Amino acid sequence: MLDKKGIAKRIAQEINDGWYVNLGIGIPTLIANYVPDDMNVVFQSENGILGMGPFPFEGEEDADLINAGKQTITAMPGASIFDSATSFAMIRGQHIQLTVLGAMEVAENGDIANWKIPGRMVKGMGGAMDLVASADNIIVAMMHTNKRGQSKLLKRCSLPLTGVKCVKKIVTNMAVLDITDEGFKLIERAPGVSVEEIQNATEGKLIVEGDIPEMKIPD
Amino acid sequence: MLDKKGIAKRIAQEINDGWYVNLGIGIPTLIANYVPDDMNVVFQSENGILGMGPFPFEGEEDADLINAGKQTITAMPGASIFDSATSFAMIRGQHIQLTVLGAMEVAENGDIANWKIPGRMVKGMGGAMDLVASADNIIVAMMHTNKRGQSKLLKRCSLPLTGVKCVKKIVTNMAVLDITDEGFKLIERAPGVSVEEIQNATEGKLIVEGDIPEMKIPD
Amino acid sequence: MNKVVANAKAAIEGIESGMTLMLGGFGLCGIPENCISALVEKEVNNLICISNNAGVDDFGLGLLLQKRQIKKMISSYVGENDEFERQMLSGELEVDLIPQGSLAARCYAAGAGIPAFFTPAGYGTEVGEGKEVRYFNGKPHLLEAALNADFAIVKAWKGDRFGNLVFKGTARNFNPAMAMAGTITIAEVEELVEPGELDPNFIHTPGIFVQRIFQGKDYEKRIEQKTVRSQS
Amino acid sequence: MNKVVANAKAAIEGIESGMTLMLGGFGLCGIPENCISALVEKEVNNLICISNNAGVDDFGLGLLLQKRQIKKMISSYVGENDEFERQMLSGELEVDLIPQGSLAARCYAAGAGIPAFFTPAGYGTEVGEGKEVRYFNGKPHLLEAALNADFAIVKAWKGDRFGNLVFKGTARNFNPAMAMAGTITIAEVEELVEPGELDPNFIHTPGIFVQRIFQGKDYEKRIEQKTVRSQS
Repeated sequence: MLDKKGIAKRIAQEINDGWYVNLGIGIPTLIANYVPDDMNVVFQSENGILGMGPFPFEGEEDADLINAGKQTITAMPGASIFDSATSFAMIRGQHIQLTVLGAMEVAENGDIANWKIPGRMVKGMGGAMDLVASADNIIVAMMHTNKRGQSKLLKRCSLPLTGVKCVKKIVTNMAVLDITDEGFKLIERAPGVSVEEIQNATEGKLIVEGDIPEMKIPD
Repeated sequence: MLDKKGIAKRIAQEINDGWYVNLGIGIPTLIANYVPDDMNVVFQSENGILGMGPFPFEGEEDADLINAGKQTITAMPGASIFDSATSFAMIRGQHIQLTVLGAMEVAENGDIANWKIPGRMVKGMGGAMDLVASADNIIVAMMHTNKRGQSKLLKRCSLPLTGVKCVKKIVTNMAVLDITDEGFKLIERAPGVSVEEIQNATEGKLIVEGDIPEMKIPD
Repeated sequence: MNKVVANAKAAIEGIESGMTLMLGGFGLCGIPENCISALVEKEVNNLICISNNAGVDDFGLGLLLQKRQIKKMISSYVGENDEFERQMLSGELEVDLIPQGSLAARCYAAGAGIPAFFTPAGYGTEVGEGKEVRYFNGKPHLLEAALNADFAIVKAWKGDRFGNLVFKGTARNFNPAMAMAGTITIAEVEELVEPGELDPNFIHTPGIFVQRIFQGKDYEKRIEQKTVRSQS
Repeated sequence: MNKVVANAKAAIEGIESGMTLMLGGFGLCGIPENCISALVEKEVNNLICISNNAGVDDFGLGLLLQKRQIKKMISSYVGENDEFERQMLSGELEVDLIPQGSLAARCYAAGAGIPAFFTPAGYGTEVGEGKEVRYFNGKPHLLEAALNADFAIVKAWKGDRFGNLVFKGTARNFNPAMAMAGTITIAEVEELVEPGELDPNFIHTPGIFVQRIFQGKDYEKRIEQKTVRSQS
């Protein structure tokens, strides 16, 4: 089983040199830490910055420089700052090569739900609906099951949707899966996790073809 | 009869303190010269500047600072420069208080034609269609008749339209006229021009009510 | 061309109960602190507030929520505010949640004279219910309408008497698009300068979009999530 | 993240006959002089060129017109070019004239993922023929579509290796919107600098919109209408 850092490390392997990447709140935010130093990747935060850098040193935080998670950040050399309309022009216009976000549920057809639990929790969709409706390349980073042990990879989402048929890949604590026309296709297993365990934790249709390799996660 | 400068002087009287004004090519460009010094008026040029100033001194012209007529200009203190999309956002969003432009023909219902003579001349509409479709306050500056002595104030435009029912006021070398539901309403006569002469030079319906005063044009 | 007013109280003159306000800011970053305080003092209520977030319990728009001055919020994300959640779940507060990009684009469209446009965001979700759907290049899009406001209230870093504005860092966020969309736009700035002091090439919001401007005071600029790394 | 190419010739690699190009500039102000020269040299033809103007007879896009490399022009104003007028009236050149604001907005829309939007410009004119009309607040509007291009070619004042661009004066004009709209966007700049040299707060075109960049040379920056006042 992977922890959150492990999930982040595995997704970092999906990033190519020269890409512009939008990372959502939570696990996705961690990914920036695991991109190799020799790769040039520009992180966008949808509140209006390209070239987001690491957190500032203590005492150097600037209230006027935050990311979409409202965390204080720094700007890398070559960064640019812009307004929200321009930021979502980039997103909607498909100028971002990769979007990674969390989810409460993903369906086998690529539907995603992550913004509302009727009657209980309504935080809002933030930029997620724009991101999932626009991006060509969407990876979901999440735990395979919820706190009650129920699968988050479903036949159909039960919660209000964020987007339809948009997720392309899922990286969980147990597996890497592609969304295909037939369902969740198992690509890799987390270290020490069996296909059977993944099958048991997956409510939607799981496609297993041939030997499923274990993920290679660097320390 | 007024000359072009006289037309410009008369239209300058229509401008209020604090207004943002777009002046078209030709006679309208002259208007900037006749706004009283104690009035703050900001001139927009739709290629991307607010706060257009006078022509530069000889030797100080900058190829990177022109107006929509491609003339070299200067920028006033407090000017701002922006791109074409933002410029027309201002225009379309009705942030400009007055638009003045030339015309080949104006109809008694406010239609205007100024961009094309089929088979003979097609310069293009430039920003005129956006301006006339968007502005609430449009004044046309033009000669009352064309070079062949024919009226340019018509029942209906014969040339391809630039915009429909949009012109509010016309200032010509002969008269000031408002466009009303009933037709061209004569407001003022140019110095020395009779109502009869204006009537003869106006093909569209001319409404004359009571005494028509002469324009007061400062030297 | 002097758009300067004395202070926040003078700036919000004419804002009445029941009006629709747009307020810039993302979280607590780049919010018009002075005007929000003045609105609390003025005790206007039944406001419809368009703002990406709703502040926190004791700062930002949370101050107006505490006093029950807001009838309806139009936002994209409201997850940092317990009082907000309580009022919303109890039905005291109407909430219209819309995608962040659509919110920004709808403000921009209002300012730009674009009454409606197509966007893919929200298709197939609650957001799309009742909206016109049209396919472009085989992909479904929703028709979204411009979002207007009686007053837009924005916060900038510097501004001049003509209303030209410059923002700092990610405090820019929704402020420029909302500045375009207000029937009357109020700008509060940290530093008010004379026309000519701001480089015309680097104005973020041209003064034409701003009707009133003043230099605010006592900016708290509260940080929501202070995250730092160690000096090692 | 090094988008730098050696020169205009390298920058226009992949541009082939029959492609659709967007070219920034207003009149001769802010036009990509180096790339235009390289296109003339490359002898690609049957181009569809989207540009606000068509240059003059012996400069700007006029150079491509002289060589009959352009099949169709999409512009708002073409009044400064005799050869253009001759080719258009004789039917050798297709011309699609569209309102300047719609041109800018259609480029912006393409870059911003907005496939279509409503605008009042052109209603009731030739421009509106065959287009969907819809009323908003009692006023008729046309549905206009985003305008895409295989390549967008823009000219900036300064740029860095990441493609961040800064424009000078009214040479900005159509360049930022077109930079957003190109499938591949080429930027030629007067001065190429290192990342970090341009203030992130004052970037006009973020590098994400630019795929190739180079420092141009021998800029003529011809003035179309030199107008001056006397020193008196």
